[in-house]
Amino acid sequence: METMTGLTGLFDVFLSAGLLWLAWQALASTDLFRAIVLFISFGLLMALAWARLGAPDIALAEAAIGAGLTGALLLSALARLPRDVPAGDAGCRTAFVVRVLAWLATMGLASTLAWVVFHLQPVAPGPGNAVIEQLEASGVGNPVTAVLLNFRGYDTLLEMAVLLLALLGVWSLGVEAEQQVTGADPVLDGLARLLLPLLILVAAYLLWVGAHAPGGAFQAGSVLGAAGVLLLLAGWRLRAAMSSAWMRAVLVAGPAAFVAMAVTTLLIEGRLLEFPQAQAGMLIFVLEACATLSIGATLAALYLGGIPQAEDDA
Amino acid sequence: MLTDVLTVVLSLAGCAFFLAGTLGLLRFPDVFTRLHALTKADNLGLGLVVAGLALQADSWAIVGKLLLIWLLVMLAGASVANLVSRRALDKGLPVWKR
Amino acid sequence: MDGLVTQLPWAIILILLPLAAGMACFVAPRIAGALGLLSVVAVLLATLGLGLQLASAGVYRHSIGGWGAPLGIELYADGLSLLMLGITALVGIGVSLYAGAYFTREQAGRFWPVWLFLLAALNGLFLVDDVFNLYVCLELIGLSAVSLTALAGTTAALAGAMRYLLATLLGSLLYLLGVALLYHTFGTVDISLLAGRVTPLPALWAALGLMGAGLILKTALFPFHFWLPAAHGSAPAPVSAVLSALVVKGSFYILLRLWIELYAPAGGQSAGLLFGVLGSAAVLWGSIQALRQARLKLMVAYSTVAQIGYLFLAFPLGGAAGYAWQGALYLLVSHALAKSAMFLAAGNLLRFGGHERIAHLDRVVQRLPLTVGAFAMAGVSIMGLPPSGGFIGKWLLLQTALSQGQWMLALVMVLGSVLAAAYVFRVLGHAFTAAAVPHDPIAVPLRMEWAAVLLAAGSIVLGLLAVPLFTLAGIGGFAGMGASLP
Amino acid sequence: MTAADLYALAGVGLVGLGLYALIVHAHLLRKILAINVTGSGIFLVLVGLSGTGPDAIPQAMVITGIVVAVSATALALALMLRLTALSGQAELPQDPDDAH
Repeated sequence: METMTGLTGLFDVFLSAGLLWLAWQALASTDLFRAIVLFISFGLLMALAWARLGAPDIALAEAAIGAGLTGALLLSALARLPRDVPAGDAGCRTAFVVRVLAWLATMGLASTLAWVVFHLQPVAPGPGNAVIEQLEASGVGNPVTAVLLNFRGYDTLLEMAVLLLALLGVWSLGVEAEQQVTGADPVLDGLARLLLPLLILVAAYLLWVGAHAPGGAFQAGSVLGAAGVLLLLAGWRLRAAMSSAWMRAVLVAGPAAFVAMAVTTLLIEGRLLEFPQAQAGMLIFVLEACATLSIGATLAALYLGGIPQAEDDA
Repeated sequence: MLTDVLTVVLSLAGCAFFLAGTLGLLRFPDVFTRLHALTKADNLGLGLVVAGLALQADSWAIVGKLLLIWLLVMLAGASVANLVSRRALDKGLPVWKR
Repeated sequence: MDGLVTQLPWAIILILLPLAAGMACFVAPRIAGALGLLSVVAVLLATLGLGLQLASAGVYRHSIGGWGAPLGIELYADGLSLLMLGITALVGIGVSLYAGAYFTREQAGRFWPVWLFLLAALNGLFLVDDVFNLYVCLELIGLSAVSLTALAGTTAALAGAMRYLLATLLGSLLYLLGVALLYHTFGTVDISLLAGRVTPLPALWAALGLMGAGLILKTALFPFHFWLPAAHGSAPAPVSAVLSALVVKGSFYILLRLWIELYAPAGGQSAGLLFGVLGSAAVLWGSIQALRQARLKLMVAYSTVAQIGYLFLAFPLGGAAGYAWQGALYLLVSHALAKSAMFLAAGNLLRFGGHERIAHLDRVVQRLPLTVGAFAMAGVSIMGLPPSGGFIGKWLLLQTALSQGQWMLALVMVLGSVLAAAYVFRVLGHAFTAAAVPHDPIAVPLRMEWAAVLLAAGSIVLGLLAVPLFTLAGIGGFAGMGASLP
Repeated sequence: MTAADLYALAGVGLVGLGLYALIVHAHLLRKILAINVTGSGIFLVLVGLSGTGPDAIPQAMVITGIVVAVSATALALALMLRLTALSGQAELPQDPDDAH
């Protein structure tokens, strides 16, 4: 990226400043609801920053997961916090000395880091060129998808395990998912019915397009997850479906497909996750399709927050 | 050239509506008037920006996508405005009277 | 047959098998107990297979996807990996035996998938040569450890788990920031490649400083131990055993690798002194706190803080001649066995008496002789008395300190042992005397007693295995491990 | 200075802000927000330092990081809710040993 000039340079300066300002406002706000809303706006600005940095894949992931689903999780957690729990007054109860020391320590760290980052001189070039050179052999045309699913697919295998593990952790608290108390709102219900097919279509599109353009399993999965959240919000009785053994199978489909693919490639090619070049594109697509389903289901289940129980009155 | 000028004009007009909507959000006295300012202005503002951008599009597919974005935002805006106002009425939030 | 054993990709089995088993346990909770135990046994066998493989063919390397570093990720196993994998499998067996009887049916359905994921993540951590993949492993370990802690369900356990989660997330983030600086300075995240490229640059020191800070937070080195006692002291007993024996050692292992492969070769030294000071403080503070605790499991948890301190005493000694690294690793391994035995024994006492107040242990030695025996044997290793594994480790460290004229460090080591003796005997003393308030004992399954005994006996037997163990750990020549012993 | 450098520096600033907030705030929801802000800052550093043109490897790492972050956030929020339900406050006990 060349040196900043003109209007875009000004835009970058405003955007960076805006990021810092929003983060500070979100963290310093005395009202928790306000803090979360500001944090969501912060996430959206982050998505804009990713677009400016030439990283549209991250921009999509950030908008869908970082701002959207994290925001939904935060708001739903806030709604479930008992009313009588004190909101805390943005750190004012922390002793003044502690705050001063913390401020000095973190600002010292940040200044040192800023100096290091500013003076960073690469000793050796990264493997960025190798990604482009080997792109042909990876089976997909989008470099980021190639790294995520092929060159560093093993990271993604473990990452799928992390996502499933978060759900296992939430369920290990032994809390049952709450009964839906509010009656379904007709407008929300209508919106859900209208958007559901569209969201599924968008997810399928993102999954498909990820092979050669920005998109992929994580973006598609988070759109599916958002569809799940919307249905839960609209009061659809998903909990019975989510408590079934089928649901568990869908939840593990992504990581299980990765493990199965790892074993298969090991048996056939002799190496973990080494795809035969001719079939690489197809195999990666199968992996991504399974991952998309799992990610969507897991994110929706995380939003539900507790262990889904079969409905008593169903 | 003419399309470029049109794009700038339409986008600027859109921005003006956004600005008006934001001002309304900040300055209007109660939930309902704020919603009024926000949804009306944003829908039209976004529509103008989308129209401006559509003039720059290379293909009809992109124009279609832009239109879809506009429609979806209007749909979401209208629904959410409805939800917010219904909740505000349920909670008995005061309606502003002159 | 011999060819088959040395040909099979044991390292990969060690990662994928527990992962797959964990998912199977999640889908079919009914068979979780049997399946889980079976797969932990399989992990032990695979570790043996890897040992044979390394012994016959030397270090193991596997380019995932066939790309090779820096584009792809490499698996790497040497003697040090083997040592860590071996101790993980052994403690894993003990804990799994115990857990089979400890948890209710409902709890077991939640325990096994997470525990198997944790096992897979630990194995993955010991086997990968890539600092970014290590970050993902660290997150997997952190989240599973927190989930297991929360399994106890009490307010104390949830508060402990929450504090632990915040600490472990902060540690991972600091580590990740270091990884970012390393990648952009040296153009790779592969440890072997980095080792060939490091030069003393501000960015290197900043990166290693951040990663080191994150890792000592996760290892709970004084004064970053603030989260450990609450989490380890309130988790279910088998979980406390895993946390103290294995989880804190995972981050220590990365720290050791980075030190030997990147920090020391680039000419770094000053952090050794810092680690020495913090380690000494940990030994003294942890031991004194352990002595002051009224609750048994908190005492054992503070003892972990102290024993972690010992591991860090090797850093100021490791640069010069001596056996500091060997001593630290021997301590690490014997502490893993002894501490898991101690937590399991503490769990038995808690189950038996319904409480864990040290002062009110009511002549348990007559009712639970095996458990008290296990506690005593583990105590011998923690104190560092011969012929235990703890003795060999402390002796090597002490000898190195004395030969280098580091009197202060030597004094700290001896003081730590004396204090350890004090807190272990305090428990044993109460176990032999009648309590003021007698109670109705609850039966403890024999399996839970034997699990503790096996692990404790292992920590003693280790004292007799020094030569073969160091030969194995020396494969690949990590930090001159293969050198003959004094 | 390039635009990427600017975003990397903004990332460093976010790390500072997040760490400060993590230390001084007592409310767990704020601590969780602080962790997320710190994470975003680190992601910006990771991508912003790719000097010459976009590099797919750090971008893929950030996507991994975002998924890990949402997983950790979900677990943290669930723990917070459970702890609050039991103890009546959304804060950690001041002294770790108070919990016993």
